[in-house]
Amino acid sequence: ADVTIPIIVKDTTSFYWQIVLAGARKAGKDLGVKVPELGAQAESDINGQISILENAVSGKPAAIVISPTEFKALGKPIDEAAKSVKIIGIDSAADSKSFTSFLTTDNVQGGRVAADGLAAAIKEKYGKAEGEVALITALPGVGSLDQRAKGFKEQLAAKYPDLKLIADKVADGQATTGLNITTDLITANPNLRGIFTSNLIMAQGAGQAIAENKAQDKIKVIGFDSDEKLVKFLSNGTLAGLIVQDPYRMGYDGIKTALAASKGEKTEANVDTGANLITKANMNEARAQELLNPKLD
Amino acid sequence: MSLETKDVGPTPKRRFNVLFGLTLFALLLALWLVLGVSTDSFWTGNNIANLLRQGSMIAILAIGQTFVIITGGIDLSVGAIVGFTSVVVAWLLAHGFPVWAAILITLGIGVCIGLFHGFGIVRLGLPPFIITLATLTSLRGIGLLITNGATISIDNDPFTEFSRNDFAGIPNLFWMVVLVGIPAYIFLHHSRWGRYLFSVGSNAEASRLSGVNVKGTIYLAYTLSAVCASFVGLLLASRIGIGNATQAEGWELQAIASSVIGGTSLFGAVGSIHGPLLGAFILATINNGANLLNVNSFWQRVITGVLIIVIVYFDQLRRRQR
Amino acid sequence: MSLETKDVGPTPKRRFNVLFGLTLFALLLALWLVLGVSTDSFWTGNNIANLLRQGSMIAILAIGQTFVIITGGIDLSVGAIVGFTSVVVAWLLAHGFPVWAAILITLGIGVCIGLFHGFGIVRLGLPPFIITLATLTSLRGIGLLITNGATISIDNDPFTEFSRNDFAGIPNLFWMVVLVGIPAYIFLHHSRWGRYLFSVGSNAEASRLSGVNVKGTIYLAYTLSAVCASFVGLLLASRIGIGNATQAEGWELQAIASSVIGGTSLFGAVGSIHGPLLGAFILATINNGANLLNVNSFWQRVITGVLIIVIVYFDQLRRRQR
Amino acid sequence: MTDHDISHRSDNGQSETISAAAAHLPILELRGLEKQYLGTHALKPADLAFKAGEIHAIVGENGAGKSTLIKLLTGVIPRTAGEILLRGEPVALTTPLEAIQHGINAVHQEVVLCPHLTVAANIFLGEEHRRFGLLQHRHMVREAQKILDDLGFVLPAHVLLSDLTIGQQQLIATARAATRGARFLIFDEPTAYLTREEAAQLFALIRRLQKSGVTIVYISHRMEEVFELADRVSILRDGRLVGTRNIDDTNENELISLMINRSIEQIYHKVPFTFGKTILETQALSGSGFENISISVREGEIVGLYGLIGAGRSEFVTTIFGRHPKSSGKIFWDGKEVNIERERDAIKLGIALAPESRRDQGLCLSLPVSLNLNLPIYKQLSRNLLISHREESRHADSQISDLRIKTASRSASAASLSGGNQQKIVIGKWLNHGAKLFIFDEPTVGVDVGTKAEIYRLFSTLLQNGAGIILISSYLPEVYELADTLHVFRRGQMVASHPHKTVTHEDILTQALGSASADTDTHN
Ligand SMILES: Nc1ncnc2c1ncn2[C@@H]1O[C@H](COP(=O)(O)OP(=O)(O)OP(=O)(O)O)[C@@H](O)[C@H]1O
Ligand SMILES: Nc1ncnc2c1ncn2[C@@H]1O[C@H](COP(=O)(O)OP(=O)(O)OP(=O)(O)O)[C@@H](O)[C@H]1O
Ligand SMILES: O[C@H]1[C@H](O)[C@@H](O)OC[C@H]1O
Ligand SMILES: [Mg+2]
Ligand SMILES: [Mg+2]
Repeated sequence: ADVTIPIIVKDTTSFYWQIVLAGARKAGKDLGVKVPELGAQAESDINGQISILENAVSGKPAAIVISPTEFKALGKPIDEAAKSVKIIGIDSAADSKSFTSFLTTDNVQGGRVAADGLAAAIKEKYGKAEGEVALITALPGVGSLDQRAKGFKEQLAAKYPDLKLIADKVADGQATTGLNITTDLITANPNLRGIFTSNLIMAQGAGQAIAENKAQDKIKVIGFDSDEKLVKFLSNGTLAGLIVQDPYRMGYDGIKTALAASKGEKTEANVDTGANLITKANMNEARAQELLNPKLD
Repeated sequence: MSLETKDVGPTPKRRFNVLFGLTLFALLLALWLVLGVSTDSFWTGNNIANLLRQGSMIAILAIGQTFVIITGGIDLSVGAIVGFTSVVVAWLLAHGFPVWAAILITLGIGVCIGLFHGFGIVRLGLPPFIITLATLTSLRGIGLLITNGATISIDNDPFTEFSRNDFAGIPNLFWMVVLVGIPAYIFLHHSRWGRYLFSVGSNAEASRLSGVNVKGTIYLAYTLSAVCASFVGLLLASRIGIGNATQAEGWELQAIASSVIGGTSLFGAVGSIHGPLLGAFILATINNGANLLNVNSFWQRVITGVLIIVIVYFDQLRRRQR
Repeated sequence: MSLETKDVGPTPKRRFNVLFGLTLFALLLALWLVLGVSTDSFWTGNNIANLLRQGSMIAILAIGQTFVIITGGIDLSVGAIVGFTSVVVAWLLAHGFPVWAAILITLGIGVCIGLFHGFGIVRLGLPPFIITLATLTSLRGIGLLITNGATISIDNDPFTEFSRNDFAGIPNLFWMVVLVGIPAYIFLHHSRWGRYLFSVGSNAEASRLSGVNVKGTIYLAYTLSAVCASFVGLLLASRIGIGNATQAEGWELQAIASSVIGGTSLFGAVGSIHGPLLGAFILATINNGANLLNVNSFWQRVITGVLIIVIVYFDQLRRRQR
Repeated sequence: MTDHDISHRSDNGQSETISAAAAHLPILELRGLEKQYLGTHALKPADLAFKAGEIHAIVGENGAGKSTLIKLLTGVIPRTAGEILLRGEPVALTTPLEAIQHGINAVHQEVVLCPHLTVAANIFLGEEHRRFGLLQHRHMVREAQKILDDLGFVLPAHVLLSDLTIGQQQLIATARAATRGARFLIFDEPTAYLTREEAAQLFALIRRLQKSGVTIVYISHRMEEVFELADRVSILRDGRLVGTRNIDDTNENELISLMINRSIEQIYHKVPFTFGKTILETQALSGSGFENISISVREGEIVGLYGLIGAGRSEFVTTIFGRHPKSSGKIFWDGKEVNIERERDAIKLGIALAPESRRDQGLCLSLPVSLNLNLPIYKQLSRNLLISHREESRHADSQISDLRIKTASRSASAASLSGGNQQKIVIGKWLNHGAKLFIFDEPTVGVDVGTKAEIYRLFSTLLQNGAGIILISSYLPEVYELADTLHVFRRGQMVASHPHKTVTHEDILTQALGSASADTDTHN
């Protein structure tokens, strides 16, 4: 393949981004495009992603697909890069007008959906959407996590005034820390009814804590994103719900759109790839299964 | 730099160690009392169990790390070993190995990593900092390659329940600290190899000329550290029910900090087993307490830093006043 | 531990240092040649500019770190200082301070942090590892409190463009390495205080007996390191256009690794300025090359680890063969 | 070097030669000076006046408090009580820098310089020459070389200090102290690591310094040095000043009995034994630093190795001990050829080595006395893999009392012991190892006369039990009196061998020096 379209994700070491890369890889195969898979080693490494973008540009590719790790910080570098190459954004936005096309989840909206899901689960158990809830964020300073927290809090304030956010915890990206925080939350707040963990690894830790404390009846947990383990937690009731995006499609369509753009074809400027609430009730539907078990190769 | 060494004074070392251990223990008790007064939930059986669980893994890492630090070295790879071995055991279980075999193989891999470190230091002449930094980097990479950046779930219930369960009312995880701590104590203070760790850390050349197997001692120290780390990898896999190569990031610093808070000197030849244990549980208590008090997560970091300074400062004071 | 010191052999230090520097430089050139042959894009002006930019910040940190390591200490806080000062300068600019004032205040804060480290080591008697680990933790916390866990945008275009621009065809960021490196070289090798860094690291007691201001020397080393780190904080803020307290995580280890790869001994009293610079650019080249070659990022980690071992091993060999 | 040269760098400009009258006023006076460590009363209240321009010797057993006194005078450690008057004015002397500024300098007992710096950098440490704020590297090396040449020390100024032997480092320390414009200069056992030749250079230097008006305090365990150099001598015992004598009014026996409160009839204790079978033999052994050495050691025999610094004796014995590889030649043990690849092989055969540098090779300074004494025998002390703490303590205690090691307790760190007592540990740790061949490399460095006599008596006990001894010493009388067979080394070669006392000191010196430089030494 002569055409090269690199894809730059935020953090190659997480499952979510591996799904995005799998989609991109498939598109590369289908379309006969070479797709270097790039990304920093942590979502908080802004400087790392800028460097990777710079390196990618100097390889003179046909186009670049990128998921900006920070809204503001990636703006200028993307503007700069767009001077020589077409840029397609996926997953998250950046402070730049230079994107040829955008396929993103609205993370603020994702947070709102999580609030809805949590409220519904609490209502189902306790009869009313009221009581104490908590929020656990994996890492500080990560744009999309901040946006989810923002959407979640806004929605609580706007639609569920009886759900009281009693703890807003930020961890260090480790499942064990999420686990420890959750056990401590349970200990310190006997009336806790719900937790929103806004990414995969925190949901792993929180799920484990719920299982350890056998608290799934009392405390409803909504996670974000999914993997095998979380799906199991969902099916055995440890987790009340998962907000799931469509990373495979972002990767696939990202490359597809980029190829089209590089050929000068017209592409859609904005595509919302959606964030869906999946619970035990709807997890066996075909679309849900597709999202929960993306085919990786 | 001899700035620190000049504090090494004439008072009997053993007695001092015990005293020092005691006062760190007093500090830990003081923390516990304050938390007991200021929260309702601290002194509940449940929370104490949580606390013991939360400190256990770092405590075991800190014991292993202490062996290495006593020889004057450092092991930066322990966090990476934990993540890596969690992947290894998950992979083995997923591929149908029986639990006992998976555990033995994983510990065996720990032994190999430790031997490799010894090899790098003794044969290749690399500084411990460099060789363990290199394995840190590489092991995370290999772990990620095995999982392809994702996680491997563990479906073996006895395995995953182990870390959740209690024995005689005390969490299994804490029993594991006891299981490691007691032999470690006997080894360090009552075996000749323990003496050799100290002598190598104090003066490798003098030790060699006294017939101490210096190279063997270094191999031993790093192997013990790596085995402790892979044991923690097993516990972590059991606790979070997955194998994931990026877990336990930064735990090496926590382990080293626990050890140093517990009185181990980074210049070598000074250290104990109870010290690192106390250090690890002091750190765990700070986090647990801050969570119970619902301290803002950012303040929690600030406070942790300040408390580390205060605790170590008071210990330095006592040491000097002896 | 004296395992390493026994390698200190009979050849005059200066000559050796230059030789060692040269061969590391040869290694860097070799890497560049290999990459030039195996990729089309390596030897493009654009890529070289990228490479220079990418290595610059760690290079400056490594210089500061080297001062500290020469005294036999360590500074774990530099990554945190970078993140923290990026927040400080962003906050100052957002609150209408002129650029020059914001820069001076930020560097001033660096001075204060360094002095605090000196104070902790000299007055409170804390081990360098502990005091700088504590500030690492606390500074991240304070930075997060200032930004409330988010980021502060910087709207000052001249400020943010600085790190993107070139002067005489060479990226400004690299000019900053020159700006720091030359005075650092003169300071370390041609000033009295530079000499004292070595003497304190070699034998603090002997230095004291010779009337060297040992405490002042330690204050100085940590202050220089912290100032270098806050300078990098300014550069980072300029490069990413925001202030964010969680940036530069793990850069302390990269800085230390660069320094050690460049021949600095963690036992003190051995080090140079060119060594850490070469170390930093070797690490940057490995990353840049792996990206250009489209090496899977997991393999990249594995390879980085292996290359660190190989590079340092060959240098050890040469040292011994001298 | 002229007198003027020595004082030209005087900071306070007091380079005028002191008149004969002034020479008898006290320059430095101690009143009730006292030092108490936790657990040790190192110096009990002492009154002492040093006269300007005199050479004042201080003698005393190991641990008597000599170095402590010196450390108090140079601001290295704070005093517990008492006053120090400099030219009648009380001075604080709380930091070394302050002492230096008052013109008080010292060459401390254990070499305290910076091994990673060059000789020149060490000489000028703290007083670097600068121009426009920048170090004048070349100038300093040249100056340092000039200083060394002027002093008659044949040493390079541009090499790293760590490249020099301990003795050479000691000379550097001396050169450094001598060039600092000192008015008051203290030498704490400066000849412990020096060969006779170097000692002679040092004595010449001390005399020149005295002539230029410098007051000198000289500490030594070697009585003949005291009588050769000193004007007056003070005696310390157990931290107490027991007397000061004019050198002309006293004699060796009086000093020794004041020091140790009993008299020693005979220092060199030599009982002739009949030699048994050969324990160790080397045939044409070569290695780095020595060539073609053939010696043999029999049961009951002391084989002495004499030579100058760098003669290769230490390299030779450490090679036998497995520390360095041999390049050719053979080693026989008990008549059988053996291959000693590492120290443990040698120890297993039954070889014990007390190395020459106690700091670098002999001791784990930061660890307890007990651990140091037991280090080679932990295997014997272990039962079922565990150490018997009772045995460990018992062994340590018996060594401490047998060798009269002066220590607060067996768990005190080795660093807290006086130099001579540290040396006793280096020897003591091998005594119960059951070795057949003992190699003592400079065993009596820094050891007081009483202890020396004990060590020599110990040799007899070892020999009586059927062991053999290789004794390396740069102190000729020692090897001369004790060795049954004396081998002379020069530049890595064995140049002569003599049975007990069959030649004169002068013959041996001539052989060790090679004819060319022989007279430079013997003129003393
Ligand atoms: N830092 C210290 N802490 C405790 N005790 C000490 C310390 N330094 C020295 N001592 C003790 O003080 C006493 C006097 O020691 P000092 O070094 O002055 O002896 P010395 O006369 O110089 O002996 P030597 O001839 O062996 O050098 C000894 O008993 C020694 O153990
Ligand atoms: N002036 C010197 N500079 C550097 N190295 C030296 C010098 N003199 C001797 N050496 C080293 O010392 C080695 C031999 O010294 P060794 O210690 O074996 O001699 P020795 O006879 O035991 O003398 P000493 O009495 O000093 O112990 C030589 O191989 C050489 O490497
Ligand atoms: O959508 C992705 C998000 O941008 C990232 O921060 O974490 C993983 C995914 O949830
Ligand atoms: Mg002494
Ligand atoms: Mg010798």
